[in-house]
Amino acid sequence: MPFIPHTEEDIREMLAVIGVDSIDELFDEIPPGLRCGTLDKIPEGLSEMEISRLMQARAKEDGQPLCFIGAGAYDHHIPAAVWQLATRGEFYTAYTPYQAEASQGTLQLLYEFQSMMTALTGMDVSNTSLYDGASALAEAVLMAVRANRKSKSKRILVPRTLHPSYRKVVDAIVRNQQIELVEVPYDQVSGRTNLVELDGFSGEDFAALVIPQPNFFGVLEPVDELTDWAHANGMLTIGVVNPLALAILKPPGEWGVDGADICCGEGQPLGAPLASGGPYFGILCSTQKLVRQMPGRIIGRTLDLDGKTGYALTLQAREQHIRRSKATSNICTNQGLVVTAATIHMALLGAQGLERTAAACLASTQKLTEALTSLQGVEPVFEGAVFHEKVLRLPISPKDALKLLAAHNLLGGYDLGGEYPELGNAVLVCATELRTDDDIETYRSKLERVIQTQIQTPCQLKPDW
Amino acid sequence: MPFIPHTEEDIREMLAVIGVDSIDELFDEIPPGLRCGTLDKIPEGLSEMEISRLMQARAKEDGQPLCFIGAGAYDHHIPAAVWQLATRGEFYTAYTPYQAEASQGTLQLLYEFQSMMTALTGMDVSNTSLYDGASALAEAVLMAVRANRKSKSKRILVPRTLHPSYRKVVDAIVRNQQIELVEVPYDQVSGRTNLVELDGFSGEDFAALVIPQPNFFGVLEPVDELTDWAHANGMLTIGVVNPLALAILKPPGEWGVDGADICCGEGQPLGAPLASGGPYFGILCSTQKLVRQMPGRIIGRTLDLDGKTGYALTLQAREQHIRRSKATSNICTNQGLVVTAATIHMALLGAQGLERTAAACLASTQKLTEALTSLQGVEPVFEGAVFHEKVLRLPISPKDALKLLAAHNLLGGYDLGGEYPELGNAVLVCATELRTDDDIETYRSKLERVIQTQIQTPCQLKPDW
Amino acid sequence: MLIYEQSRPGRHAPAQAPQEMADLSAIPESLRREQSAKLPEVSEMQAVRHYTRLSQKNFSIDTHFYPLGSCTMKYNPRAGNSLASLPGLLARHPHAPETHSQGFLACLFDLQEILKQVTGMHAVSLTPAAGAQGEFAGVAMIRAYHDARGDAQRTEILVPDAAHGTNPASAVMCGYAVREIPTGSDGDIDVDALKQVLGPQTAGIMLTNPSTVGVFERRIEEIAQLVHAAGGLLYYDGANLNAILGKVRPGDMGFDVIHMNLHKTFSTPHGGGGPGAGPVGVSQRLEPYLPIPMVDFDGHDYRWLTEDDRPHSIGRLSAFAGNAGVLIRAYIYARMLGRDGMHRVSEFSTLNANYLLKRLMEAGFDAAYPERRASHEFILTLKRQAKELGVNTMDFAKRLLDYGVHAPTTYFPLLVPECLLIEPTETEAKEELDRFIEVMQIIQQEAQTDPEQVKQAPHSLPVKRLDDVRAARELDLTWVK
Amino acid sequence: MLIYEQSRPGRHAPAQAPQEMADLSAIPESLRREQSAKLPEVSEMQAVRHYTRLSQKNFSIDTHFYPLGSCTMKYNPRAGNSLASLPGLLARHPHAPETHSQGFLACLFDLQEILKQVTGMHAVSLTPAAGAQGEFAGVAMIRAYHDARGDAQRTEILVPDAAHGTNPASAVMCGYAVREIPTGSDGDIDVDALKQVLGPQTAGIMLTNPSTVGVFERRIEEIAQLVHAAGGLLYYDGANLNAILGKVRPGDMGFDVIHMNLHKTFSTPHGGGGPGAGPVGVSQRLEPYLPIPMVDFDGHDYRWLTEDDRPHSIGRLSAFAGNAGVLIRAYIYARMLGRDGMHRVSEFSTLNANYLLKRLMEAGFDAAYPERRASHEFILTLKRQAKELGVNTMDFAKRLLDYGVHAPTTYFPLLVPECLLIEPTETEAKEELDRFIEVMQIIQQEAQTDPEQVKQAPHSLPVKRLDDVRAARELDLTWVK
Ligand SMILES: Cc1ncc(COP(=O)(O)O)c(C=O)c1O
Ligand SMILES: Cc1ncc(COP(=O)(O)O)c(C=O)c1O
Repeated sequence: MPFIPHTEEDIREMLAVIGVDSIDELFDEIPPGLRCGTLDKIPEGLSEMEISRLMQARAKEDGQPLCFIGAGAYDHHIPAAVWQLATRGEFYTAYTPYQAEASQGTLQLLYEFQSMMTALTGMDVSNTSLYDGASALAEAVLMAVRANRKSKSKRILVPRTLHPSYRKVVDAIVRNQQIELVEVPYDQVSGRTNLVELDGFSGEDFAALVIPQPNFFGVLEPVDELTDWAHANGMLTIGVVNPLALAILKPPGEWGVDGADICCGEGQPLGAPLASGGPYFGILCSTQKLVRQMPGRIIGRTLDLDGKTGYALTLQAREQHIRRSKATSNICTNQGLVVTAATIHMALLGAQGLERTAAACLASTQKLTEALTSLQGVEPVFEGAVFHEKVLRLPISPKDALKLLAAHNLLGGYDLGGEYPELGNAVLVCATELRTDDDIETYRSKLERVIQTQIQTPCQLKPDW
Repeated sequence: MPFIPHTEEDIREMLAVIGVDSIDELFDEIPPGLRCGTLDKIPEGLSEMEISRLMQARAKEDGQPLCFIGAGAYDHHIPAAVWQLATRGEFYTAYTPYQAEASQGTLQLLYEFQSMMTALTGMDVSNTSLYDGASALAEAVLMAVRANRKSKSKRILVPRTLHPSYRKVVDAIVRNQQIELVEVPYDQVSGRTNLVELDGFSGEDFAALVIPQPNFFGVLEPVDELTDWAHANGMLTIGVVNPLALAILKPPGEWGVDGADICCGEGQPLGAPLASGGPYFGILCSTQKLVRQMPGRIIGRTLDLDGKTGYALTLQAREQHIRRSKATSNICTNQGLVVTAATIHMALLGAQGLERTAAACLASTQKLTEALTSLQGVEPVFEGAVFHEKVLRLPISPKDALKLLAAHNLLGGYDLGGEYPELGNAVLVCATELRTDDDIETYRSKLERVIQTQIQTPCQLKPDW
Repeated sequence: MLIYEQSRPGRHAPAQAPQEMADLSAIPESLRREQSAKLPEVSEMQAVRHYTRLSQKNFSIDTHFYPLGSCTMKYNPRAGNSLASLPGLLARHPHAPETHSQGFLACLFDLQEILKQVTGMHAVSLTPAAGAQGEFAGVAMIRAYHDARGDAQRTEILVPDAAHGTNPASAVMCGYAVREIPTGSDGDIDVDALKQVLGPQTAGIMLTNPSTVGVFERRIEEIAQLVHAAGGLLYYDGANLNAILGKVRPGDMGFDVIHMNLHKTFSTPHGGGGPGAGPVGVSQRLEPYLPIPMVDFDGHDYRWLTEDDRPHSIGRLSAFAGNAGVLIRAYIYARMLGRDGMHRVSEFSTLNANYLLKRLMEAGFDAAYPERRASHEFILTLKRQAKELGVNTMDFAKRLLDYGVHAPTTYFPLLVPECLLIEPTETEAKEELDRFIEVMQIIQQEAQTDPEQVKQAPHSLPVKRLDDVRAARELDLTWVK
Repeated sequence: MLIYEQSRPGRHAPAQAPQEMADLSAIPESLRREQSAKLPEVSEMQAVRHYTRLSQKNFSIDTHFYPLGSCTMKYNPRAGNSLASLPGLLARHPHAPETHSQGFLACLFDLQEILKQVTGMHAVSLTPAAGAQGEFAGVAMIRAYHDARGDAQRTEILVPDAAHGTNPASAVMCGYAVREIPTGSDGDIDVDALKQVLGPQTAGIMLTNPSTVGVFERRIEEIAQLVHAAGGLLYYDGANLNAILGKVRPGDMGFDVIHMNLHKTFSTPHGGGGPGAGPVGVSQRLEPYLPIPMVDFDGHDYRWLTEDDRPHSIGRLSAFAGNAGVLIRAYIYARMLGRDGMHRVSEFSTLNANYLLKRLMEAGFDAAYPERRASHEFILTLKRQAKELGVNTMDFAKRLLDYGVHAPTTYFPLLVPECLLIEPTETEAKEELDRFIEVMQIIQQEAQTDPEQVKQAPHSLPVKRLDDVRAARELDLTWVK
């Protein structure tokens, strides 16, 4: 019986103590008619050897294509130490640290995490994670609506340059509370949020303005202007940031005159592998003023009976297990293990390591842009400075191009046709520090052939080189 | 400076304390003429990202061929827990447990290992490893020569059925002490050591008889008869065993009337991955009488000042760090980490798990034999019962066959032509519990084609299917 | 010592970063950071040593008995981590095309099917990232259902007073008002009280069965009928699925929607606070509203179901597809269990709980519901000890830590005073249970003879009892030099 | 508690074994086992919990400062383990053909080349499994060399009295008599004494430089000349290579043969006792005798060199090619260091040692060789403390454990009474050294004011001081029920 330690003798003794004849008798409070039979359609159990074989085959099936997609998930070097340590049983198999004295390892680590996140974002306080970047933004929006006492509207300004999935997730989560997201258009030349059009909303009642940095196109937004505009108009500002980019970019706490009020983002670039999109973790930081509006776990440093330093969950009165229907959020389980990894990751890289990584990404994307735009008909779509990724226009349909590239085990980027049809044949490409010059040349030469072939014989189904 | 924690300030302060101006000055006792310059031919340092890329490429280069080779190293299922636990920093980065109180983890584990090995072998005592199976046999031979007071000859009887590399290693190690290995032939029908020819050595002075079980051909030796014969002739017996096979085979401690005196073997099947041949570990067990002749570390259970149980290195007076030139061996560092893994492996599998694994190997090899001998011209060479592997005769040159199979990413076995030319076109094949029916069918069908092609157009260099 | 306290200006772990600093001039000055972020500056070894030692300060399943009620702290098979970390799985980009995702999608699809089987639901979406997000999704679907029917008057979700805090909080996140239903003295819901509050304003009820008081709700069929008759839907909080896996299925009990906590029942690790996975299953009428993405299989290929396929979906809950790595671990566990293993989970977790309950009662402890069978967990109340000896549940809990046992859940559910919610799980051996009983008896003894010993506990942990009040009053949330 | 004490008949971890027991009838009854081996019968979780908890009872580099002299306990980069465990490397069978081994062989070949560079030797064989096997191989080559020249009278190997125990033991394993050379009061070898024993019976001398007393042998050139003039060869015990990496090369000092401890200098982990790797390097005249296999590269392909290529080889030392996985780890480390990193190893290990020595002397401790530079390690003698306070080196060592510092090497080398051989290594930060100094001072204080506290140490470890005598006298080497 895998994972069951009971011997026949144990079972006999235990049943005797309880005073029943069989294990089945223990289920006698379940109305007999409801008892289910065997679970026939579930396959029989596999040994570890068998499941290993199966999973190895499946993992192999998906290949390991050379990847130039970013679009919210980025392929970075993760020090070997990070997950070797994070998966130590004591971290990996502990619960949420409800018994502080028996969880000082996790608690101190989380306090360090909070310190690192506030250092990176320039904000006052940090929680210890939400599910992911998108759901973190949803919580930030709810927080802003609660916190902005001046606003009555339950409306939020959201730039169209924000990651489309984030817009969808936020909408799915907040619309049940009658919160409305209002789209702010972008400038077709720079790829930035259009300040002029934004100004059209001046004087209207919005609880907050969302500011992505970089935005979904990789383009850097004019965060100072946006922040100051929002504040001038009685709105809170919510930064949506890439924490790795913050190693070199102005932190939200310093945006504009007063800094952002809330900042959130996807923690994945800090030590989480791509892994099909999760588990990652959502970052949420804010000003001290808003700390009691924060959702999620927060760790405080305190003293024990002997006056020795220790760490514990704090401000629990915000949380569902104490406050129930009046809690700041329903979140309970968060992304603790990934946060553990991220904390170790940041300790290992330090500010310098993150800066170098960010700068290397910048350089890679620049090289990639140069290599690809050297091809006839491939050109950058926007002028603005970028981080991590770049929008390029192709001379052929991105859908076909990406498909043909994939057939050659290369993932060429994210097709913007679905979400941003106004951009024409646009594709979002990304090269992190892991992509070498050789990799970039591989992409260039494959794309060259794909374009040639497609222009000569468009829509050919099976390329024959 | 990778791995160097010193800041500029640290260096300055430390030099000032020492009273020198530069680090270089600390090397001033080295005669200047001897100081070497830069190490130009060594490449520049790589970051972890770069070395990861290099090693990934190299690991990939070697493919992961479907493997039917055994010949001393066997591909078994290793529970995921085994190496996750063994590579925990506290096991992985500890030294030999010289400070017992600070090493109770390793010491208790090693005591458990000794208990498991004696349980498996039926011997009284076990050390905590030698380098590998072959060097363990060399130490066993040295031990026998020291221990057999009746024998003056420094001669050892070694069957030709013993792994050829073991014979070479033992010779390389013991010949410097003028110990002579005398070969015992085998029976060409059964594949076992020839008892009649062995009897020819009756009455001669030998310190010990080596008994492999199973032997290099996979064939099971008549261990009872061999043991009794040796004892009757004043020799000690040294079993060379596969510890996994011992889950189902009679343990050396029960061979013949009195049991073997020493037993050694390769520990690899107990949780060590193939990994190009190492690190594995050598097993060495003996009767209680011989314990003071044992080489290597031995752990004893003892008490602390409060009378509490604890564990410590014991009988250190046998060892080089105490006894120097009079030690039982020069061994110091052994294979501790692999022993750690093996202990966890045995705890997880238990006797039943090892028995099932051994039985499954038996079944796989039988299936493989049946599948391959269904091909025209492929036939078993020996009659004897086998474990783990089987000698087959091919209708074509094994060298060519194996090469062509390898070109199809299948390793078809070990070519016996080099070491046992008398066997003709013989190849040693192995299928562990990890080889499925599909794998075996793959082998059969590929071999079928190879044979067909070779018989039609022998020695063709590039097969064209 | 904090990692920050080991930091020295200019110290690094340079093997972990690109060897050179590339040019930043492409970024306008005004958008750049002026000062480096204050992250710790330590060597690689310092980081490794620090976090290794920190880890040793945790209790965990891999080191301690952890009978934390409602949390299902059972063994997390180590193969889950190894196999979910296969290079092919770790390297897969979430936007990889379906041509390069068949292996991964096959796992998700199979998992959907398995979860349908064990819950008796019609369809499953895996995407919620944890139990609470599953609850949100479930209640949002209830809302979508009523909305689609134009049934706008249903503004209330009913929740038993014993319910987990996420239940009311999730209902509120979906824009509902919450009304509590009392629990009867036998542990079952007070059906009369329920009847009184059911009405046209009832959108649904959130239950868990066995309930969070650790007993099976015997009148579940009647409750289902009542709620349905009132036009409401039934939500099943599947955090307690461990208790009934293979024994009774929420779908068969009449539930319309359920979330599961894979990080409990399907034994993916908790990681000191997550990640989890909270798939939702629904009856046929709620299927159109399931959150996306989901995975479909046409007999040849696996593919994502998205907005286009599911226009009525409540939408997306995460940027990609939830906690994929957790789903993979759960899938591995489910396949290792297989059909028979599913039954064993509930059988042995129930056996352990009932044995422990019986022996603790024999030892003189008071059960909250002494007449009832325990499910996979049960409640003791230390009301008597608190009153007679001045030693309360918190004290017992802290003293357990000294004996190397993680405390059970304390003071939850709220309706039982001075309670301990104890869930041994099926993976603990009888000896471990016996030791727990022994330790509880020792502490009871200590409470009588040396109460201060208990009230000052723990004594042998890295810290003594911590001052929570101070933590909240003198907020110290980040390191400042 | 032993794992055996958690064992119960019939308990298993069945996920780890084939689900069924296959037929054994192919094996004759007489060769079969009658009773199952007495291995522990535990659940998977019990095993995981047991060994996780056991591990926590160890000091290790990842948890503690570990200044164990001669053992070079420095940081073991974690990438070594991850990369050596890549599936392609772990799955490679040792008999895989060269067509399927080019990646692996390239690593070994590169490593051979790097080791040649840093040692200044002409050729390298990687196959010895640890330092002692390297020594054996080295001395066996010396023997093969003399034998090949028909020089049969050379029966003696010279070894300094300070030498590591493996040196004389290895010489004896090669059939040599061992003669000890005394060390002078300045820590260098007594060259006059050496001159007196050199002669036609001298096969060679085994040295390590810096020597095991932690100083550089200044007259090494003269010694080399003397030994060579007498017809002997010079063996270099490379366990101390950490001290001189990139600074001075054994080949340039006149050594004919050297072994290296990759598990020290090249930072592969010690694993609680191994595995190691002890490659040997030789000058041109010994090249034919190198142990096999070795790796060759013709500009296109890598291939094994075996008996056929190297008929004069001393032969094979292991069934395959030594501890391949350790070699891979060492290779990874060497490539991460690169040429400049090699220099830094010796520079900072020497800086740390000299700093520590100086500060400890200032704090009143006695250096064994106060006039000398420390190399990467140095010796204190506590003779004075032992005489005046009755607190000896063992007591200091055990008390250090209480302060979370692993004890330095004690009572080695034998010639210095009450000695501590202290090797901080280059990967420890100054703060860690400062803390060691502080702790040493505290213990010195305790030795004066409360000697029993020190003599009874340790107090805070899983066990108190263990009775070694009892362990050896009342042998208890295996668990018996
Ligand atoms: C009964 C019950 N419901 C819901 C939850 C919430 O699940 P999660 O923590 O995954 O959000 C939990 C667990 O904490 C629970 O025990
Ligand atoms: C100086 C010296 N020589 C030789 C050895 C022997 O090396 P090994 O333990 O790898 O056999 C050691 C290490 O123990 C050593 O310190």
